Amino acid sequence: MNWTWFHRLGSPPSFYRFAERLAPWLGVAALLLLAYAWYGGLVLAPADYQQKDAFRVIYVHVPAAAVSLSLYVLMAVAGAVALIWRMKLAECVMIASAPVGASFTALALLTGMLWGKPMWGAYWVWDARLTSELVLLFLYLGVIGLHAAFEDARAAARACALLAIVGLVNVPIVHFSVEWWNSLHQGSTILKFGKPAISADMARPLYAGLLGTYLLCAYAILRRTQNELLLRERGTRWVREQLAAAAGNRDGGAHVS
Amino acid sequence: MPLLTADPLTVTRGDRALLRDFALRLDAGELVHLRGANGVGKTSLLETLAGLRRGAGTIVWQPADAQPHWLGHRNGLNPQLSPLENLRFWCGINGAATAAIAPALERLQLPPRARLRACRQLSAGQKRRTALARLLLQRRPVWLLDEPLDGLDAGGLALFAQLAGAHLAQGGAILMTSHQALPAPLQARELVL
Amino acid sequence: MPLLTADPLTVTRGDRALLRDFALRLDAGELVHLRGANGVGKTSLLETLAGLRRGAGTIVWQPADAQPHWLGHRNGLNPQLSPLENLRFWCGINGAATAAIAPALERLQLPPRARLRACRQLSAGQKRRTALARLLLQRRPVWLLDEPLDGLDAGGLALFAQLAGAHLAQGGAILMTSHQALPAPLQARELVL
Amino acid sequence: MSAFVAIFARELKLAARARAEWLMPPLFFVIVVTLFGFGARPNDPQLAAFAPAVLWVGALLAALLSLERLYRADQEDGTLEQLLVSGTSLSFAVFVKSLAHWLLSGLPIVLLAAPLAAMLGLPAAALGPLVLGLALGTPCLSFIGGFVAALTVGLPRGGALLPVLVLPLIVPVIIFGAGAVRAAQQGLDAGAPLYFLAAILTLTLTVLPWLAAAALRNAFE
Amino acid sequence: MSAFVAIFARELKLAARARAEWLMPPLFFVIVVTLFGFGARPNDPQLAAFAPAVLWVGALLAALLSLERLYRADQEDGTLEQLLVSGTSLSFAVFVKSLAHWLLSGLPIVLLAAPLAAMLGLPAAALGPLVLGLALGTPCLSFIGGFVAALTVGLPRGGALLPVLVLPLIVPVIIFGAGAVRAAQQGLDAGAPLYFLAAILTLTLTVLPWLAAAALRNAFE
Ligand code: HEM
Ligand SMILES: Nc1ncnc2c1ncn2[C@@H]1O[C@H](COP(=O)(O)OP(=O)(O)OP(=O)(O)O)[C@@H](O)[C@H]1O
Ligand SMILES: Nc1ncnc2c1ncn2[C@@H]1O[C@H](COP(=O)(O)OP(=O)(O)OP(=O)(O)O)[C@@H](O)[C@H]1O
Ligand SMILES: [Mg+2]
Ligand SMILES: [Mg+2]
Repeated sequence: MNWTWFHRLGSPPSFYRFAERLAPWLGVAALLLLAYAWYGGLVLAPADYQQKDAFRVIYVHVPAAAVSLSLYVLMAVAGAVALIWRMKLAECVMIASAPVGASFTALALLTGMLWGKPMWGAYWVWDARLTSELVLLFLYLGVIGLHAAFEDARAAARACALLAIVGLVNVPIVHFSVEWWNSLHQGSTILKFGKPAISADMARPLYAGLLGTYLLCAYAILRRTQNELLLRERGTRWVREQLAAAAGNRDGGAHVS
Repeated sequence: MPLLTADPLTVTRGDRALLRDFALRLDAGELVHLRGANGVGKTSLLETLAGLRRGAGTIVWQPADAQPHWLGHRNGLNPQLSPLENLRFWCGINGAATAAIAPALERLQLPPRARLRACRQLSAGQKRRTALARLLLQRRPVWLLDEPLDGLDAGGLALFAQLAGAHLAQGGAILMTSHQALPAPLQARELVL
Repeated sequence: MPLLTADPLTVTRGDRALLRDFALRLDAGELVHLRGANGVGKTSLLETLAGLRRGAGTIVWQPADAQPHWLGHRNGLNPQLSPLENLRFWCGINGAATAAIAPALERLQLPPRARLRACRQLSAGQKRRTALARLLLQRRPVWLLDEPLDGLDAGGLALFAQLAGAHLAQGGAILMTSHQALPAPLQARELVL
Repeated sequence: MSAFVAIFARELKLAARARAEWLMPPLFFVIVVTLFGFGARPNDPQLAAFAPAVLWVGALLAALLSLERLYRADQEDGTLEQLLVSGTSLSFAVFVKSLAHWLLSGLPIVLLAAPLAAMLGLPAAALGPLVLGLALGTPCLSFIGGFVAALTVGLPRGGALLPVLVLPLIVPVIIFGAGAVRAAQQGLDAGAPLYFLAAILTLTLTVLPWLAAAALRNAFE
Repeated sequence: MSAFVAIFARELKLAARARAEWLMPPLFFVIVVTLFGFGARPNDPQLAAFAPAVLWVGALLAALLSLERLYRADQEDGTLEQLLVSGTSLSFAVFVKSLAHWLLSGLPIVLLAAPLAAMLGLPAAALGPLVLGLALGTPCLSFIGGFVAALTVGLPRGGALLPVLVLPLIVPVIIFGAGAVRAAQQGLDAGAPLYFLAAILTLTLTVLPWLAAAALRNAFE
């Protein structure tokens, strides 16, 4: 197997250029998918026979919740790679995914609470699923806070990686909470392999929304990683060239200061 | 074969390189006196050599797994414990024999009463003497000392000269900083940053 | 009329009297260099005079409510704040004008970049220089300094001599400890404990 | 006046410097309350009955968190020495530092209490007394805690002693604070316990800074 | 072996030196639990239902108390530097220090839990799972807490960060610990949550000392 592509991608300048080319496609695809999902979900899909229109929260809630877990895993894996191979790029990916993951966790919580009021009669119940998702938010915030507290970027990344790895124990708790404890929250149906128990015209926009949200996250993380790379490598030649090129584009290349 | 070679070594603080592609070589029996203005990077260099700070470059010890004696601005003494207890802990950690503690404190002329008092109640010079006593508990060829003369009175300086001289005579090496001149019989190679 | 008289003064640590019925007199324009072996009680004496430690006896200031400048082993700098911020805080506390800060740091030749860095990132000598700059922010006739020369490089020593000389020439007085000889032009009355 | 500004600005600046630090007491508060939710049976209706106790104890512990460093950092770096020698009013400095501590760790908790209480299922009628009670009670925590921090600053390992000394002193505040909420929960008048809290606050603000200053002077030995 | 004795003996000696210190975590535990009694309605029968949460959160907070100083004191006086340079196994040192922390702050709580639980009205059948759960869970607190203390030791004001980082990591321990008591209260089998606790403990003991050592090395920068 030829690994040179891997090593080339691992170097900051080539990754930066790779991301620069990939990100717009991801962004556009995410937008299209999300537009279809929301239109399909909020307008086209029939109202649920039990939940009436309240069920439409699902089109935001489920993708956000799924992403909140996946991004934590991504963050921890990137952290492990950063620790083991001392790879700068992995450090940047890890740090970039924390705020994105935290935002989607907050979104899942918020939409869940809004949904909970009509369904369970309360914004909040102390249910295993809900509480462990809240803990997930704290873990994300912990990583962000720890990162902010360090001065040295590399030391910060290594510390955050260790914390993220230990926090990984919470992910299965969130996912399996509905099975391990008798929970108000409904069990896995949509996110389960096999035949989903949901009608097709409800499901199609939902799957589009899921994919769209994943692509949106990929876009956000790529862009944040690029930023982080520029910040870390400021002072190197490739960053100066990038910045000069960007400045040139902005000014129409008319003058050099 | 030098006991310690660093070539090249880049010492950084934050995102600033204090020393770039610096070369250093410490031979057996040699005392190197590191000098330089405040803030030039002496402490950072020593900490990098001791492995406390990440640097870029190659540092080669002879033998490869040698551990130096390190004495920085902080004495490494728990303020709640007495000098005796602190040194006993140090011996336990490093597998050194505790029998050497009493003679070492004697040699550094720490008053008997001070040996049993909690370190927080010692004077600055008494703490420094206790920290220096640690160097005698285990033979390690290289001593890395950051301003070891601070706080020592005239008698303390003479003692230091004696200890260091004996260490060098046994084939050890010392890399140290000091803004003062070294006490009398010591002969050093000056290295100005 | 001396600026500071202590007669008699007993300095104690724990239940032990380090100095018993000691007499001290500090006149305007006078520099007293306190000497003595490690652990004899120099630091304890200065702390007692500064009012940080209870002693037995009489201490008379002239005028009666005069406050000295105090500089001990600890620099009194918050490690999270920069030298500028630390000195600004000190000015606020003591009602001194902040306009004097920049010239004082200039005079102590603290590099401009170091003035804005958190103090924990400064080298030992840079911290010491910042602490010395505080002495210039407000005129107080008596300076009580415990080992102020520690950590200063040759340039720093010369600076200290200059500051201290100017203070003495203006009718101030200094009581300080140091195990080193004082830098060149300074003339001191030695007081050996 | 300039001393007030200097001390106050410094405390805020230090909290802002450690960028995430001012977030920590409220976050801690939220997490402790969450832990209780976890420890309890899922969907426990009795949680509401315990909400006043949980919220008040959570607020107290969050305030405790940052108390140890109130004077210890100043003592370690020598700032306290300088304050003692400089002849500024120490009780004034204590007052300002405690005030800043309240602003950074008490006020966010007062603001957070209402949403958390709703999460614990506290009835809307009890929210007013809860928030008012915390607004009167959290400054007591900062000032009483500041006094104890001053008492223990000189001790070799005073950190462990601090919470144990603070907790008993704080008991009246907790009793009246939680009492007010419970009264409102049961439809009774919450006025009396709140007046008691106000009285404790007045006493605290007027007496404790002097005692704390004396403690600081004493602690130096 | 001699390193084990040296580190362990030193921790015990330090606790014994600050004479009252080893008393503090259990005292804090008692006070927090008692405060709940104050915060709740007098003679509240619901107290028993809430007892598992109160006891477990109390134990956790008492352990948190002394965590910050676990490495910070060593870092400040330069002992940590010496450990790093000396080439002794850092993960071993971490293990021993966490063990000593448990002995000083976890074990007393395990011993105290039964009488306090009886005070809160916990049925006798639930006492066994409570004590067993705490015996398995408090070492987890010490080891997880030690890991976070190592993560934050180099930070200027890491103390405020520490509890906020520890609490979420500790949630599984609280869930299973309080769950075991609740199961026993309801006459169910408490075996499953206790096995989970034992599994967490095993994982904690085997993995965290290595991670904590990496954190210490990293934090020194
Ligand atoms: C604050 C409240 C809520 C939170 C924190 C929350 C959290 C989550 C999480 C984390 C997931 C993803 C689980 C996984 O990927 O394994 C999820 C999925 C889901 N949630 Fe919620 N939720 C909340 C409220 C609700 C409510 C009120 C409803 C509707 C009654 C609901 C319906 C769903 C559905 C249908 C799924 C997809 C499950 C599947 O089929 O896999 N959630 N939620
Ligand atoms: N994060 C940082 N970024 C940039 N520069 C830094 C940073 N931290 C420290 N420095 C600078 O690095 C230098 C550190 O010097 P160091 O302590 O090694 O000096 P030194 O030669 O030992 O000085 P001294 O004689 O005063 O002890 C100082 O000039 C300090 O201001
Ligand atoms: N509680 C105590 N009981 C008895 N003696 C004590 C106590 N605390 C400190 N001492 C002793 O008092 C003396 C303190 O001396 P001090 O720090 O004033 O010395 P110094 O002259 O400044 O010394 P150095 O030159 O080393 O700085 C030391 O000998 C110390 O051992
Ligand atoms: Mg230095
Ligand atoms: Mg002294």
